[in-house]
Order: sequence, then C-alpha cells, then structure tokens
Amino acid sequence: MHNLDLEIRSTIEPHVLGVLRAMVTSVSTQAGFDEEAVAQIEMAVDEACANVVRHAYKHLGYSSDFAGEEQCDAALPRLFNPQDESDVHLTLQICVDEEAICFRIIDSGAGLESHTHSRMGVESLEEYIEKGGTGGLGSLIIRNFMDKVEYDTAPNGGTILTMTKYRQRTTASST
Amino acid sequence: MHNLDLEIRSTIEPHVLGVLRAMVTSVSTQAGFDEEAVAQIEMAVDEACANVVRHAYKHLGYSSDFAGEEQCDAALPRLFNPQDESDVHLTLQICVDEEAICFRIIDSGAGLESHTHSRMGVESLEEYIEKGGTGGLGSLIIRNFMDKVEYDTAPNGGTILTMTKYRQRTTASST
Amino acid sequence: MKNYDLTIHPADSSHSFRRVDVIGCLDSHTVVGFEKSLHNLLDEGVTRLLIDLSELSYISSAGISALMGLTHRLRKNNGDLVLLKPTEKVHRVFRTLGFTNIFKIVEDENEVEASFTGTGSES
Amino acid sequence: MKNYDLTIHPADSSHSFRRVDVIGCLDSHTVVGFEKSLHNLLDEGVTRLLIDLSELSYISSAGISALMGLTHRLRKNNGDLVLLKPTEKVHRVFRTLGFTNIFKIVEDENEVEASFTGTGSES
Ligand SMILES: Nc1ncnc2c1ncn2[C@@H]1O[C@H](COP(=O)(O)OP(=O)(O)O)[C@@H](O)[C@H]1O
Ligand SMILES: Nc1ncnc2c1ncn2[C@@H]1O[C@H](COP(=O)(O)OP(=O)(O)O)[C@@H](O)[C@H]1O
Repeated sequence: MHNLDLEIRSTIEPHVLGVLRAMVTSVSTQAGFDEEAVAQIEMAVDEACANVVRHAYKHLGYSSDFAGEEQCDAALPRLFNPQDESDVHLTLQICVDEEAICFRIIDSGAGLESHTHSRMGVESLEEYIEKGGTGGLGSLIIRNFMDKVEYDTAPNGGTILTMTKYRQRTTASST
Repeated sequence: MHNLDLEIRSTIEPHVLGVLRAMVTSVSTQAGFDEEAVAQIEMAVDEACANVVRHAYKHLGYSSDFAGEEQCDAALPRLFNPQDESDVHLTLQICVDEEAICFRIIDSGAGLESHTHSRMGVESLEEYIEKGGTGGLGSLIIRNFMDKVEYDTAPNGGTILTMTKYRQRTTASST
Repeated sequence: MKNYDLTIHPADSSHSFRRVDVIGCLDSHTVVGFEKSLHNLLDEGVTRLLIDLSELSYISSAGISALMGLTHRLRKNNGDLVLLKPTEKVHRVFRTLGFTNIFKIVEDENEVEASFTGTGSES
Repeated sequence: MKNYDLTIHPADSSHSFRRVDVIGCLDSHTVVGFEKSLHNLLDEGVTRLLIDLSELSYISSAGISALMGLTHRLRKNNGDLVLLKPTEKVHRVFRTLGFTNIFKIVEDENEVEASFTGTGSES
C-alpha cells in the first residue's frame, strides 16, 4: 500500500475498542506489516484507546471502570447530535507512508498528571509485579511494541499520544 | 451495543475500501446484526465508498479507474499535511442506536449528474443485463440491501449518501 | 490474511478447461488486476474457464460485473465460465441478487467437466 | 464472530480442578464481566482453576492483569491457575512480555492434572 491517511472520531463507548482494533489490524496488514508486527500494533493502539475510554473523562463521569454500562451510556454525548457539542470523544489518526505507520490518539480530557507525563506506567515487568500486577502495564506494552512514543498535552488540556512503528526496525521480539 | 457514533475521514486511496469494510463489519456485528445483515451492510457501504473513490474526484484526476496506482498516488493530497488543505477525501459517518444503524458517505467531489440524482444506476437485474452488465449494479445493491437510501447534494457541490438499516425489518432475503 | 491473490493453473490435458483460483476480496480495487489477468488468458484462446471461489471472502458489484464480462465473452466463443464452490457468503449475494440464474455454479469438482456444454475445447 | 463469551463448566469429580473456556477478545471492556464471574467462582471455594485459551483471539493488558489477579489469589490459597493451549497470537504476547515465566501454561490436556502442584483440592 502507498500513502494512506485516516482519521476516526468516536464517542466514548467501550465497544468502540473492538471496532478500532478491527480497523487498525486491517490498515497495518494492508500496509505490509507481518502478523507479529500487526498484533503488536493492534495491542499498542488498543491500550492507548482504552486509556482514553477509562481515564481521560473520568472527571466527567464517563469511564467503563466505575459505571454500569447502562448508567454510563445514558449520559453519553452523541457525535452527530447538533444539540450536543460537548467535546467528549476519542480521535485516532493513522498515517501510512513508505517508512512507517504512525498513530495519534487524541482526547480532550483531564490530561495526564504531571508526574505520569514524564514517566508513564511501569518501567519493566519486574516493577509491574512488585507493584502488585495491577496497573501500568498498558504503557509498558506501548513502549515495548512501538518504535517511537511521545505524550503531549493538547492546547485544550487533553492528551495527545503519538506512536510510530517503522517498517524495517524490529522492537521487542519473541524469539 | 448501545449508542455509538463514529466518523472516519480518509484520503482517496483504493486500499481504504478494505479498511472501511473491516470497520463496518465490526461495528455492525457488535451492534447485533446477524451474519446475513452484516454482509449486506458491508456490501452496500463498500459500493458507496467505491463510488467516491472511482467517480467523485474523476474531474481532478483521482480515480482508480483510469490511473495506474503509482501515477494516481503521486498526486494524492495527504489528510494530515498542513500544506495540503485541499478537500479531496472521503468521510464515512456511522450512527448506531436502538432502532437502526445509519451510514452517511460524504465527498466534496463533482456531484451527481442531475439525471442520476433522481434515478441512480439500474432499476433491476433485467435492466442491468439489458444494458450489457457493465454499470449501475452498485446502486441496485445499495437499494436492495438497505432499508432507506437518500442522495443529497452537499453545499460544496459534493455528494451525501445516507443509508439506514433497521434492526427488525428484513430487506432482500436469499430465502 | 492476504487481501487478494490469483493463481492461474497451467494447462492440463486431462480436462477441457483452464482453472484459476481467486483468494481474498474481489472489490473495485483488486478487480482491476483480476480482469487484466483473465482477459489475457482468454486472449491466449481459453474458451472454457473454471474459477475456484472457495476462498473468495468478498465480492463487490465490480467483481460481479467482471464475472459477467467473462461469461459474455466466453459464451460468444461457444465456451463458458463455471464457478466452483463459492463460499456461503458469496453464494448468498449471487442468490439474493438473482445471479444464480446467470452464472453456472458447481459445488462438486467431479461435475465440472460435464457442466461445460459449449463446443469450444482446449486445455 | 462473537466478541466475548465465557463458559464455566460444572464441577466434575474426575479431576481436581474447575474448568472455564474463554472465547473471543479479553479487552478492557470485556474483562469487567470476566473478572466478576471468575472471582465469584473463587468465592465458591475453587482453588484450582483451568482456563482454556484455545479460542481467545485477543488479550489486552487488562486481560493479563486479570489473570495475574487470579493467579495471586489462587496461589495464596495453595491453589493455582493453569492456562490451556493459548493461541499462537496470545502465547506470543505472553512470551514477548515475559509472562511465560509467571503463568503456568499447558499445551496438552492430559498434563493439566499433574501441573497443579498446590495442596488445595476440590472439584
Ligand atoms: N488519555 C489519558 N488521559 C488521562 N490519563 C491517562 C491517559 N492515558 C493514561 N493516563 C494515566 O496514566 C496511567 C497509566 O496508564 P497505563 O500504563 O495504561 O496503566 P493503567 O491504565 O493500567 O493504569 C493511568 O492510570 C492514567 O492515570
Ligand atoms: N459519489 C459520487 N460522485 C459522483 N458521481 C457518482 C457518485 N456515486 C455515484 N455516482 C455516479 O452514479 C453512477 C452509478 O453508480 P453505480 O450504480 O455504483 O454504478 P457504477 O459505479 O458501476 O457506474 C456512476 O456511474 C457515477 O456516474
């Protein structure tokens, strides 16, 4: 595949994670990445999108973590409802070119706490286990499976996560 | 699945059709449509998107019909290139609610010729065969497989195709 | 998960038809290469063509129109096109749209030879 | 193409462990129901748990953390968690991240009984 740019904007809904995975898998495969790389890309992007669904809008009460599905949905803003111009959504941008595939995951949520900004999640499997094996694995997966990872704060205070996987380079490998 | 709204904007690239099908199949399945309905939705949306790729920007020279892939791509504008703010792309909106799944396919292309506007493609398989079996089948498929289909002209002159499939109603069935 | 692939089997004197397998998706993009390859084959003089659809996971109107074009051209030359074992998904599309009355579809490989009724004969 | 399904097999006196099959995707969404169901099972007194992963097509960090939580809780009660035949895709994730050193993974159903080494015994 030659160049392809895609942008997906979606409401915050837990089911969207499966939909985005289907899309990301299809783009990466058509971009020519092999099965193992595609699985790594799928997982890294899923972790990033899950973080938006779970963490970014917690302060507004939208989180699959502490709301039953029904309660949660009742209050969800719609993307295409002109009466509802709130900015609660997830944007995923995908760029494919000759060298790499690049993903940008954007939310307009609460943003990262300043200490997580410089050092997201856990640094290693050992740290993950030491801390009881409960959190921070998502960031570790993102850093392990992608070649370049960058967190930024959006002008509106939300989070922008940019991650790139190059065509040639290999990251964490199972062999 | 409860309510979900998605919007996908993409550059005009033939490979995007497969990516959009993967996404549409995943959304429709998660929305609870059965296998046959999902296949019909996949096909109807694919036909609409293929029409954008093939017809909408023909006047600008972007068409998988008459350009070799390389020539075609060389000139393609990028979605995320700030230097390239031309409006050559495809937008697919997806809305899921309790009653239906609704798709809106939007381009900013040349628009439909006025005579096709009122009567797209062929009316029946018989007409398709009479005309030599070459064109118009896409519109027939869209009308057969979706419950409600509407073509509009966008303010910028492009085409807006809105199509809906209801959860209960059955359209063309194979039995 | 290959998106599209076409295998053209070499001519085989044990049967009267030429066989190709099409794998993956036949959409308005991949159909371009598909049509080119198959019309080249017809240019070589093939009049009886068998297309194995058992691994075709998707077909769009462009793919159906390509099969229509091949059917027309082959029948004009007293040959024919036979489609072998389409997947349930593709078969259902043919059925729903009425193409089962137009295309010759065979489920059993042993019935392929008998299903070619035209007079054209080649390997 | 079901997205997620969990089958909890009834207790069976012919072996010392309880078996569940998880099908589809274990992501940060579906993991919520998965954790609830399995911790309920542990509340009932199950200390040896076999999870069949042969039809698990995807696992995210949330799914892995859920398996970690079950492992901790079971081992604390002298029981254990055994994972049966993960798909190559899921197995590769475990391997790449180092979880093959933590989870007990068994490829052969006949070796499941022997792989439970704790003292807890129940059906
Ligand atoms: N988009 C986001 N918006 C706000 N906070 C975030 C976002 N992404 C990650 N975080 C924060 O970073 C932390 C680490 O994330 P992660 O490594 O995925 O582990 P986990 O989600 O299991 O806590 C989260 O707990 C959350 O506080
Ligand atoms: N988005 C669009 N922009 C411009 N023209 C379009 C668009 N969609 C469809 N058309 C026109 O409508 C005609 C009928 O389309 P269709 O039924 O899909 O058949 P086909 O694409 O095989 O011609 C096309 O030939 C084209 O001229």
